[in-house]
Amino acid sequence: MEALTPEDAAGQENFDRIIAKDSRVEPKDWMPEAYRRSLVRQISQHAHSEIIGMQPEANWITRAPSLKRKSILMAKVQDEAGHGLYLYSAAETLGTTRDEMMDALVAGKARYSSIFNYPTVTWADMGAIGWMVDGAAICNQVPLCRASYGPYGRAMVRVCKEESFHQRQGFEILLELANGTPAQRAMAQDAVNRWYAPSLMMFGPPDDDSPNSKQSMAWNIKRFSNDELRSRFVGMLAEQVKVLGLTLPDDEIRFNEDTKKWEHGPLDWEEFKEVLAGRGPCNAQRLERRRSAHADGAWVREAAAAYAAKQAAKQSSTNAQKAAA
Amino acid sequence: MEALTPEDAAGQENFDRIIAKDSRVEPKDWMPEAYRRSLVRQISQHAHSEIIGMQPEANWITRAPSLKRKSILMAKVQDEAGHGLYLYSAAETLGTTRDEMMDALVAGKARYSSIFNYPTVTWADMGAIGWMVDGAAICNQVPLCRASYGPYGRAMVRVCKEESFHQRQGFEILLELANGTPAQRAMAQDAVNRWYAPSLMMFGPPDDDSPNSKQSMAWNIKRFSNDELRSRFVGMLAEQVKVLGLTLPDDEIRFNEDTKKWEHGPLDWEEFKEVLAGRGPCNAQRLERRRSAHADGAWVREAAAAYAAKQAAKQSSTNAQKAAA
Amino acid sequence: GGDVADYALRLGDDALILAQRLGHWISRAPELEEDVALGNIALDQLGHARSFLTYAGSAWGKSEDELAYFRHEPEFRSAHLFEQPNGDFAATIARQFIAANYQFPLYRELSKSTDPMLAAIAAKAVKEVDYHLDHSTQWVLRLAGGTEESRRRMEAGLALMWPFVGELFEDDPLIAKVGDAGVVPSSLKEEFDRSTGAVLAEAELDVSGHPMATGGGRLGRHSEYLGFILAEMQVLAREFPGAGW
Amino acid sequence: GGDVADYALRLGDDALILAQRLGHWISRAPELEEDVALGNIALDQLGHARSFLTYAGSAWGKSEDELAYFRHEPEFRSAHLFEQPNGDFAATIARQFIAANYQFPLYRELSKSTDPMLAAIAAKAVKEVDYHLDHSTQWVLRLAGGTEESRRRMEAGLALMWPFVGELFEDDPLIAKVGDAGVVPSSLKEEFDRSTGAVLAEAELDVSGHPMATGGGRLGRHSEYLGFILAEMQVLAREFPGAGW
Repeated sequence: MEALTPEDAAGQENFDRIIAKDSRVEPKDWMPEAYRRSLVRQISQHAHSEIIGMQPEANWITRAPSLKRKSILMAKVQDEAGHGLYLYSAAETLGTTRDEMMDALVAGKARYSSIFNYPTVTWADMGAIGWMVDGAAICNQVPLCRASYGPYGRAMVRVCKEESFHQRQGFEILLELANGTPAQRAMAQDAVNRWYAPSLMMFGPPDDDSPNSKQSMAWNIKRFSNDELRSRFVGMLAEQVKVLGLTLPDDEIRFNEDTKKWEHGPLDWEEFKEVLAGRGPCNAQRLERRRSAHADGAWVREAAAAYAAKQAAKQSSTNAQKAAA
Repeated sequence: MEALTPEDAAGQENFDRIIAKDSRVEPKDWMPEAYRRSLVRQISQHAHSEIIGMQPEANWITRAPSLKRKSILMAKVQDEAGHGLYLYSAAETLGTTRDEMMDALVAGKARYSSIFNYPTVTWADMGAIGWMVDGAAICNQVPLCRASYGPYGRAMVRVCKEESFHQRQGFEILLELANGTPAQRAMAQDAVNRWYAPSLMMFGPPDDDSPNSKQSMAWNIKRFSNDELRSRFVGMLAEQVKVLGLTLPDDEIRFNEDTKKWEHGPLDWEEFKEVLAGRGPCNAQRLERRRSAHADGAWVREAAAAYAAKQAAKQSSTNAQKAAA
Repeated sequence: GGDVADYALRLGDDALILAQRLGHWISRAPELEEDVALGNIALDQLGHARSFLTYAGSAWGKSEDELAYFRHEPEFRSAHLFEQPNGDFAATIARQFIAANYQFPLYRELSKSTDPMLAAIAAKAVKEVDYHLDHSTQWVLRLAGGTEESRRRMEAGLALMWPFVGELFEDDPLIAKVGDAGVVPSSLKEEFDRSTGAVLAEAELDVSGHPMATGGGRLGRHSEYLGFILAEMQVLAREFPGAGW
Repeated sequence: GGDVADYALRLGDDALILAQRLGHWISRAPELEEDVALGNIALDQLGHARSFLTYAGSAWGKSEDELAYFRHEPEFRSAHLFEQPNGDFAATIARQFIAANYQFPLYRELSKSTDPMLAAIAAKAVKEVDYHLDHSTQWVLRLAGGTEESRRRMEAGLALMWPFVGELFEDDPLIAKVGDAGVVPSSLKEEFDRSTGAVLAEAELDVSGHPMATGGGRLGRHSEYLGFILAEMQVLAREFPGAGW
C-alpha cells in the first residue's frame, strides 16, 4: 500500500468519521478510490438495469389488453427511463459520464440485473414482473435509501416511491388474471412459476459466496446480507400468494421459528451463472436492442449537439455586438 | 426532319417491310428512334408495374387466412418479380440497362400502373385484384403477345400464361368469400365495389383522349384501342359476377345490340388524373417502399459485385499461371 | 347524440392510434430524455383517446375497451397521418409536428363546444398538446439546423408525412350535423399553415412540393398500416374472448 | 401415434415460422433475383410445414389450418432460431445458413425413418433444402468476401443468430420415445459443425466466441418474437371465427 499524502490522510479521516456516524458522503468530499469505484460500478449497474429492464415490459405496451392497463404499463416503463436518468446523474457526481457508462453497456462490458435476460412471453409476465421482480428490487433498494453516498441514497428515495406503485400494479394484474377465466388463471400461475426462482436470485449469490458484500456493508452502502434480504422477500411472497389464490413453485418454503426467518428450497445457481455469463434466453437480444437504439440515435444526438453549439455561437456573437455597441 | 443516311434509309425500308408483313422486329434490326423510345417507355413501365404491383399483395402474405392461400399468394407475388425480370431483360435488348430503369423508378421519374396506388385493406382485395386487376391486365396483354418487337412479344407470352392462373385464383378467393359468412360476403362486395372503376381505368383514357395510341397501333405494338379493350373487359366482368352472386357498382352496364359491344357508366377521370399526378392514397408509400428496399439493398449488390470481381481476378491469375507453366 | 358520438370517435381514434405508434418508441429512443418525452406524449394521447372513446361509447352502451379492442378496421375513424409508421426519429417528429399543429387549435376551439363533455375533455387536452407543440417545434429546428444528415432526414421525414395533412382539414356531412358541438376542420387550416409556416421558415424547410394523398379514414378507408396496428393491439382481446383484464 | 405427431409438429412449426419470416422479404429484397430466391425458399418451407402439420394433425383430427391458426403461443414447438427477426440481409442469410445446415442432414436421415409418411415428406424436402444450403453458402462467401461493410454485417448477422444453434441439437424425452421414426438431434451436430466449419473457414469467419442462448421452444417457451409473429399470422382467423377461406 502506498503512503498517503497529508491531504489524503485528512480525507480518509473525515471519510471514516462520516461512515462511523452513519452520515452522508457528498460528491465534494474526499473518498477512497475503492469506495468511488465500487459505487460507480453499483450505481451504473443499477442504472443499466433500469434501461435494459424497460425492454421486457415495453414488449407488451402495444399489446396491453385494456386501455387502462396500457396506460399504466406505459407510465411504468417511462418511470424506468426516469430512474435510469436519476441514477446516471448520481453516478456522474462520481466523475464518470453517462456516455462512458452507456458505451460500456453497449460494448457488453457492463453488467445489468440478470433477471432481464428472461423473456416476457405472456401478459401475465407484466403481473409477475411487477409483483416479484419489482418486489425483490424494493427489498433490495429500501435499505439503499440510507446508503452512505448522498446522491445515491437520495436517488433511491425517489426510485423506491415509484417502485412500490409498480409492485402494487403488478399484483393487481395477477389478481385480475387469477380471478379470470381458466386460461387466464393458468397464464398467471405459469408466470409465477417462471419468475419465482429468478426473482429470488436477484439478491445475488448466497452469503458464503458473495465476496464484495462485506466491504459494501462496512462502507454503509449495503445494509443487509443477500440471504437476509432473500429470506424477507420469500416471506412476503408466501403471504401475498395466498391472496392471489396461486401457489409458489417451491414446496420447502417455511418460517423457521428458531431463527425467525423464512426459508426456501434450493436454487439452481448453475443456471444463474449461465445467464450471468451471457447464456440466458435473451442476453443477445437485450444487448442488441440497446446497441441498435443507441446507434440509430447517434445522428440525433449529434444534431442536437451541433445545433446547441451553433445557437451558443450565435448568442455570444450577439452579446459581443451588444457589448461593442 | 433530317435527311436519312443511306444505312438508315435501308433500315427504315426493312423495318417498314417487317411491320407491313406483321412480322417481328429483333434487337439487331434497325428501328426508328421513336419506336425504340416508345417501346422502352412501355416495357419499362410494364416492368415497374410488376415490381410496384408486388407491394399491395405482399401486404397480405403474412396474414393470409389459410396456409393454402398463403402459399398461392406467395407464389403469385414471386411470379410478379419474375415478370419484372423478363420485362427488364426485354427492355435491356433496346439498350437501356436495368439499373437505369430502376434509378428512374426510385427517382419518381418513371410511371407504373396507377392501380397500384390504391391500398389493399382487406383480404378480399386479394380476390378483387386477381379477378379484376389481373383480368384487365390479361385483356391488355394477350394482344401484346403479338407485339411487333420480338423480345417483348415473347416475354408477354410467358407473362400471360401465369396471369391467367392468377386471375382464376383471385376469382376463387372471391367465390369462397361470397359463399361464406355474412361478414365475408360483405367484405367481398366491398372489395369489388372499390376495385371496379380503377380496374376499368387501367385501359387508359378514352380513345378520343389518348394521343399515343394511334402510333402504337401503326407500329403493331398495340392492337386494339383503349375503349375496345375496356368494353371487352366489362363484358367479362358482367358475366362472371353472376357466378359470384355479387354485383358491380355500375347500373349502366349493358350489351349494345347495335354495336355488339358492352357499355358501362361514366368513369371519374378526374380521380384517375389525380392519382396519376401523385395524389392517390398510396403513391408516396409505394415509391418510398421501393426506394428504401433499393437503398437498403445497395450494400448487398455492391458486395456481390466486389466478390465477383475478386473471383474473376483470381481466376484470370490462375489461368495466366497455367498458361505460363 | 349519435352524431356527437361519431365525432368524438374520430378524435378518440386519432389519439389512440398515435399513442399506439408512439408507445413503440419507449425503450428505443435516441436518448433517455426522449424515452421520457415520447412516453409522456404517448400517455397524453392515450388519455385523450380514453376520454373521447368513453364519451362516444356512452351513446352506444359500449366501454372504451369494447371500442378499442372489438371493432373491425373499417369501423375505425382515424386519419391516415396517425397511422403512418414511426420511421426514423425525424419522421416521427414530422408526424408530431403536423399532429400537434392540428390538435392544438382543434382542442382550443373545441373547448368552446356547446357539448359540455367535449368542451371539458378538450380544455384539459389543449394544455398537454401545448407541450407536444413545443417539443416537436424544438426538434424540427434542431434537426433542420443540426448536421447535414439530420437536415436531410428532417426533409425526408416531412416528405413522408406531409401528404397526409390534407385529410385533416376536410369537412364532411358529419361536421355539419354536429354544428357548434364540433369544430369545422377547414376553419383551422389557415392557422395551421401560419403556425407550421413560421417554424418551417425559421428552419428554412420547404414543404410546398409535396402532393396531397387521398384520405378516407373518416369513412373507414384506411392506410395499409392500420391492419397491422390493430392485429397487434387487439391480439389478446381476440385470443381470449370474454376475458377481463 | 401421438409421439410421432408431436415430433412432426416440431418440424412443421420450425418450417412454418421460417416461411412466415421469409415471406416478409418478398417485395423488399436487395435485388429482384433475391425476391425470387427468398420467395422460393419461403414457399418450400411453407410446403414442408403443410406436409408435417397435416400429418401431425391427422393424429388428432385437426387440419393444418386448425394447427396453424388456432393454437396459442405455448402450444407452438418451433425453435428460437426460426423466430428471430429478419434483420438486414446478412442476418437473414446467417439464419438461413444455420437452418439449411441443420435441416439438410436432418431430412436426409429422416428420409430413412421407420415412419413411412415422415420418410416420404423428408425425402422430398431434402432435395429442396439442398438448394437452400447452396443459396446461403454462396451468400455467406459473397458477403464475407465482398466489401468491408458486407463483411462487418455478415459477422454481425452471425453474432445475432449463432446463439440459437445450441437448441437445435438438444435431445429430450420425446426424441427417445419416437425412436427410429425420428432423428436424434445431437447425432447431427458433428456434421453441422463440419459443414458450417468448412464454409466459415473459407470465408475466414469465426463464430467460436458466441455464447449459446437457452432454448425452450420444444417445450413451448418461446422468444419474445413469436407472439408478434402469431398476432399477425392468426389475425383473420381470430377476427372472423368460424369462417372458411
